[in-house]
Amino acid sequence: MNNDIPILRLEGIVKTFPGVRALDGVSFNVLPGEVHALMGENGAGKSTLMKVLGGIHQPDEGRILIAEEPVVMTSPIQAKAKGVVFIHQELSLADELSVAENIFLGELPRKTFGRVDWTRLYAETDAILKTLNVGFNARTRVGDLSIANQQMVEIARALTVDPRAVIFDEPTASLTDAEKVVLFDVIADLKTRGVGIIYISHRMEEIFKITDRISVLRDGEYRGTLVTAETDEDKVTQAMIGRSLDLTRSPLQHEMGDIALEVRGLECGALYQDVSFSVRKGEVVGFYGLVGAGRTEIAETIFGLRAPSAGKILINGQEVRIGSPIEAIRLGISLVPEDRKGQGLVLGMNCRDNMTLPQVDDMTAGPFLANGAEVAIFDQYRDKLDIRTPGWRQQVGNLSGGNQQKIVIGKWLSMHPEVLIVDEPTRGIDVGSKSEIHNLIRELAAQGYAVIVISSEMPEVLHVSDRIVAMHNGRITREFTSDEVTEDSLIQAISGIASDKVA
Amino acid sequence: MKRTIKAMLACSAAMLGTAAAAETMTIGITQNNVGVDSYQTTYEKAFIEAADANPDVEAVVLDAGGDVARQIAQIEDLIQQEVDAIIIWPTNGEAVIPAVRKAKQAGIPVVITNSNIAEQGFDFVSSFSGPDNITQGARAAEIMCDKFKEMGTDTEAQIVQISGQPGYTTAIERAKGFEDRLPEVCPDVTLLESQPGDWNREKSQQVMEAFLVKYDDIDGVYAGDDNMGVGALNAAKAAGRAGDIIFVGATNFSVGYEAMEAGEYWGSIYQSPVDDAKAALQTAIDILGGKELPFLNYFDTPKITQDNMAEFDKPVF
Amino acid sequence: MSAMTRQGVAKLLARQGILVAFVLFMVVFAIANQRFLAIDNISGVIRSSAILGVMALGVTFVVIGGNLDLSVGSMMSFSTIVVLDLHDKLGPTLAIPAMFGLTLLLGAFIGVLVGYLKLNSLIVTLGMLSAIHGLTLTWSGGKNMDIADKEATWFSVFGQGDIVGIPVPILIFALLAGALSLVLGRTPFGRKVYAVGGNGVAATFSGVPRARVVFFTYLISAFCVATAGLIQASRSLGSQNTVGQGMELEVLAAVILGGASLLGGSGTVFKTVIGVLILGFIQNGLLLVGLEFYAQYIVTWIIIILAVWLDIAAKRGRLWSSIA
Amino acid sequence: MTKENLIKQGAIWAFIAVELIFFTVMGDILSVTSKSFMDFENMLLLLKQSAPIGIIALGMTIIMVNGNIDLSVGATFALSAVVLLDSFSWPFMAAIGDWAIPLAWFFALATGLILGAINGLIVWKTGVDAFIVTLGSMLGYRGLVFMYNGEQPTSHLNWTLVDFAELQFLGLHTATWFLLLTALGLWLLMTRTVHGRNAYAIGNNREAAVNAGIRVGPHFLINFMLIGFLAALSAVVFYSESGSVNPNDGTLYELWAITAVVLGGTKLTGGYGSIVSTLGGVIAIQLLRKGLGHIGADTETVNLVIGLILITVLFLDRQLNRQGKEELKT
Repeated sequence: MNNDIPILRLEGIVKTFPGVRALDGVSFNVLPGEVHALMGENGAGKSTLMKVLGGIHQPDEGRILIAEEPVVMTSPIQAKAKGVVFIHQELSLADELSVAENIFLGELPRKTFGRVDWTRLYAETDAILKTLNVGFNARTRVGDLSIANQQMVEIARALTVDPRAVIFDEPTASLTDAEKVVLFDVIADLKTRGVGIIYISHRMEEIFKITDRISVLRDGEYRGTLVTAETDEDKVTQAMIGRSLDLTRSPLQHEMGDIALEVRGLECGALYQDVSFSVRKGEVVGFYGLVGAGRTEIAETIFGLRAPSAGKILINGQEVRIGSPIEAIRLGISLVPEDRKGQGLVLGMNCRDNMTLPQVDDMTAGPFLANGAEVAIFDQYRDKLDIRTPGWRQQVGNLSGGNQQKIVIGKWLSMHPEVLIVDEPTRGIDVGSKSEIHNLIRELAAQGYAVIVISSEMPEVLHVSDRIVAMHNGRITREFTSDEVTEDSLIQAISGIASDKVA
Repeated sequence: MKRTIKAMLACSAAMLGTAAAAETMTIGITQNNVGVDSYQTTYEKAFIEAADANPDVEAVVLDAGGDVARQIAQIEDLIQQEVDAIIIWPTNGEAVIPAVRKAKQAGIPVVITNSNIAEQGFDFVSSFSGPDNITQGARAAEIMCDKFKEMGTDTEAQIVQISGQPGYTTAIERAKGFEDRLPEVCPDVTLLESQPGDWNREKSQQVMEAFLVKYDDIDGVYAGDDNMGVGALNAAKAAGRAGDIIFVGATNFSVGYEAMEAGEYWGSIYQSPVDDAKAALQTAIDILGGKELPFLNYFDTPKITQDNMAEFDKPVF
Repeated sequence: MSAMTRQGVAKLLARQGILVAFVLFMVVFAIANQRFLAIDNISGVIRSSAILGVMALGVTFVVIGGNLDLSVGSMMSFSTIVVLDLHDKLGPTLAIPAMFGLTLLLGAFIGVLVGYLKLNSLIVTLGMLSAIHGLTLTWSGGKNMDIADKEATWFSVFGQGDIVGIPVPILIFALLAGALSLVLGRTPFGRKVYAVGGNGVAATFSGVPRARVVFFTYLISAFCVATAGLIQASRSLGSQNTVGQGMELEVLAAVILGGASLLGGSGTVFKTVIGVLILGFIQNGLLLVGLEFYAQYIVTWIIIILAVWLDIAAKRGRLWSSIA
Repeated sequence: MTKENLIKQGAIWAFIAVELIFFTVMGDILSVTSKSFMDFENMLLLLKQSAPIGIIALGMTIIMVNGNIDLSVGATFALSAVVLLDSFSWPFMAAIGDWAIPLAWFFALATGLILGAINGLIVWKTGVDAFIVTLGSMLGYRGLVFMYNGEQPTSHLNWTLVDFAELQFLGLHTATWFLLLTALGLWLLMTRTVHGRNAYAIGNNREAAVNAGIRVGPHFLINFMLIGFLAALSAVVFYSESGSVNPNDGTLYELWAITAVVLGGTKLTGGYGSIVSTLGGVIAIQLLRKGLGHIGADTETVNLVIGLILITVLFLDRQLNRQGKEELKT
């Protein structure tokens, strides 16, 4: 393999934005038939690098070579024409259009007068879909597909041309295990066809499963390339964040109190049915399941954002009706939502205002806002959660993902809730911040909060939970204590396999 | 088209026999823009009253809302409904000509009301009924000039004009009549500037405020109607300069009449929308009755000033 | 040197572009016509901008809350007609609260549609523009509304009076601007308006009652419209049914000139006031240098686009957009 | 999904049917004329009268599918009309007889194209929101109209032109042909061509379109030129027949066009909409106006009814698209 000419080679790429050196001399190469992982914390420069590769940004210095030929790319379509294809992390689909139109977006086959050649379009799309072994066809409206199937559409985009290099940006974020297998098959197939693959992911287990080499970026700088077979997670982590991480389960053990929250037979239409569980003070309950299993919807119901069609919610043994987030907050329930930017934060507002938003009514002196009280709260939780920001006036949109998430958590901690629900607390957050947040969750439980953690990442659930609730298709399939849980049994429970046996 | 139930019953009764229907005349009218000012609203009311009062007349009353496309559509609708005569208050004196021709081709006589159409269309029109806006402008110039002569300031007076909504025939004709006549009667009076007040009192007030700042010496204001004239008066009063200025308007509104009573406003042109509406309806009826009419049926719009205002009733609008 | 000054200028433009434009304008017009800076001219401009300004204050809340209000012009006509009509029927003391009540009712209706029923504000207020005009015509029978005895009423004080030499409309505008500036900038409600406009979903997830906040922005807008109608009615003691026609777009232009984003979440009352004054002085200045009224249309066009362009250019750090 | 689409696209036609029945029945009771509302000739007129706003609204559909809006169409309409009618008085035009007609059309259409291009270029190059850009040019273009002829109406009555415009080919008026051909052309554009499909993609998910290499800027430019052209076409069709334009003509056309597009079910956020439904929206509005005139409603009622119907349709649309009780309450 080493004798091969690199299919894609980057040489000393530098890209600066006003005031920031986003990429600083990045060089690495991808060989034909290689899966090359690109790792780095958020903000390390991965996405900038991808935009440079995709022709969205032009590098200030350095060269890009495809098959040892220097190229200048000015648009994604040009990159694709040169055989460099992107699979975007955030779903980049037009959901009113058909699967075929999405897969061939930007390059619909034409007839005369700019007409779309529908026959060819559908034929080619169906051929691609066949290799992916999916249950929908070219004419399906993308908006009618599940998230996972939409991800498959995204992946299918790579297969419209004969690619020389494919860049996968967090492709598994919303895939089921079965779908992951299909994806990995696709990658393996591309590999055998001599395609070079850049694979971006935060998930170590995947990286070690499918990649050949790992290149690491830190603060825009290239930190070297490791051969996967010769390294381990710790070394990669060290390269990424400059130190080791303690990945073992937090030893912090503590007494548990009374039941803070209990749910009996809760149901919300077709979203989930017959959900019963309870959380004690000082306990972390993990909810594990696939996207669409109904976990987030349960959290939203408890937080007053959805009206349950049946069942009861009890807080400290008292049955309550929760009609809105305001009532939920009054009852001491807090929700750190799944979509941080869409649901958690007002990105255009500053750090302090975001943090004090739920209690802004109480932060007054006379009719006016009490500036001092607000700043005091911000300072307190900035110190407590170690939020790194130049000051409270900083717009939240300018912070890193980890710090943004801490603002959201700080927002709720400052309300002194009894029940804290965190939904995908570390989605899109880099490894370093991830473990900080995990430790924080454990600490909060130790202080007597009842915590629910919803996550799609098994290591996360295993790491933070005292008890794990597995869900499949809108129902709870099984509950595990942290002692009895194994990865296999958990996977079975969320795939619905074990549900018959256990239930 | 504010008909009472009674009128409806009468109407359906009339429809029972074709013979009976033939005796009643169906007259359609499409107006310029009802509701934009009192004149037009009073006109519409007067027209409907006059039509209701005449047992032989059924009226289809439409309003173009100032939109020429809508007016043409309404003329087409009236032709399609086979009315006996169409009265048009044009939103644009030329744009309706082809539509008027269509009416002519369909054998429906057309009466133009209030504001005439362009000469090219005269062949297709049976008659015009309304005020003579050019004469009105000229008369306003005379009113103003006479007053200056009386005051002995006609050798050096400076005036400003606030005209109606740009593009409307009435506004254009009044301005033209005024601007043409003024140098003939008072060659030494200077017209400093003209700005449109859009038939709008508030707009006119703003325009006048700016005039007052811009010109230290304003001796007279001619406004395209009293509504705007009173707006200008308000501005001058606020600036404490109303006493130095002679205000002359047109289409005497009740506010203008009151201001004349109060001695703040010098004169205007007396034009009654009731007369206007009745004249239009009568012209249409006469034509249907086969009477010979002159082509231009101007109803009289006399000068009204503080001196002779006692001869006139206070306008109702 | 040039790089530094350019950066400095860029920064200044980014932060206070609208103020810079304002000052430039005043200087140019002052040179062109020495009357422009005369005290009575300035006071005249502010006084005649007061009605538009008062309406713009309310629309600022609506726009920051992430919505539009195209019905304010039509609603102002309604307020003016109603208060004039009721003046003679009920007397001014009752007419004013009655008019405010009715206008607030209209505002509440829009607030319910946009806030609670979550209908698109552009279309709702477009529909209300037409519907309220119909309502006004029904109320007045299409006639001009005039107070019978114009000399005898104290009602004229709101539009024509002055207190310690300051015209009352300016006073009302200033007081309302001051009060609403405090409401928007210093109270919990104001903070919530920014949150709802900035990200309505996140605001809901933080326990902000989004529907209620939007509802109140329309109520504030209606209150301002009623105040504007009061000044308008008092100023001329008589009015046509179309007195506010077309003002909705002027108001919006003033709010946008002030730098409020139509996406919501940004803008301030102070900036809107500047936007209103710029529009007023453009109109006045062009008139003074003897340009026809339509010159102001063209100038306003250029100013609006330049103002917004420079604003977003400063935010993205580049003059030209990155749209491919 | 098909059932949903059927409801969405069928709703406007159902509304039209209701209007037709209502006005026919009410017309028989209330109208003074003996002619029925559902008269064939009257329906032909309906189509013809829908043309001026209709042609613009059809173009507005693609702009709104893009997620943009154009508030300047009324002013573009007026300025193109001014150029159309004024050009007949240019010296060389007078010399070439009836050949001046196609040339005058060309000048008017070119005016529309240029005005649209100015909007499009500003949107593309400055990145300012289309709402603001066109709000500005709505004022600016109107200023140009006034400047052009100093507040006077511009007129040129050419009977050859009028005769052409009044022609009824196969029973349909010239204006109707232009409306229907525009609709057909745009329908083909939106459903059959790459440009049309890209318009949906951009409105639906602009980021995705950019990532897929669709050049959004030029795409916008083309669409703004298209709507400028159509506003001019609408002016050409209408003023060929009427021969005189007031400087205020076309005001509020933008709002009527947007109303028609929204009634037709196009999403304000972009990405969804159909030309056929917009045509339905246009006809529904014209029918409403015509019908209210037919049964003798007065000005205030017309205003009130049109406003409230718009809101009601929006409300019903929202109810139809609700996910029921399970919906997230945000």
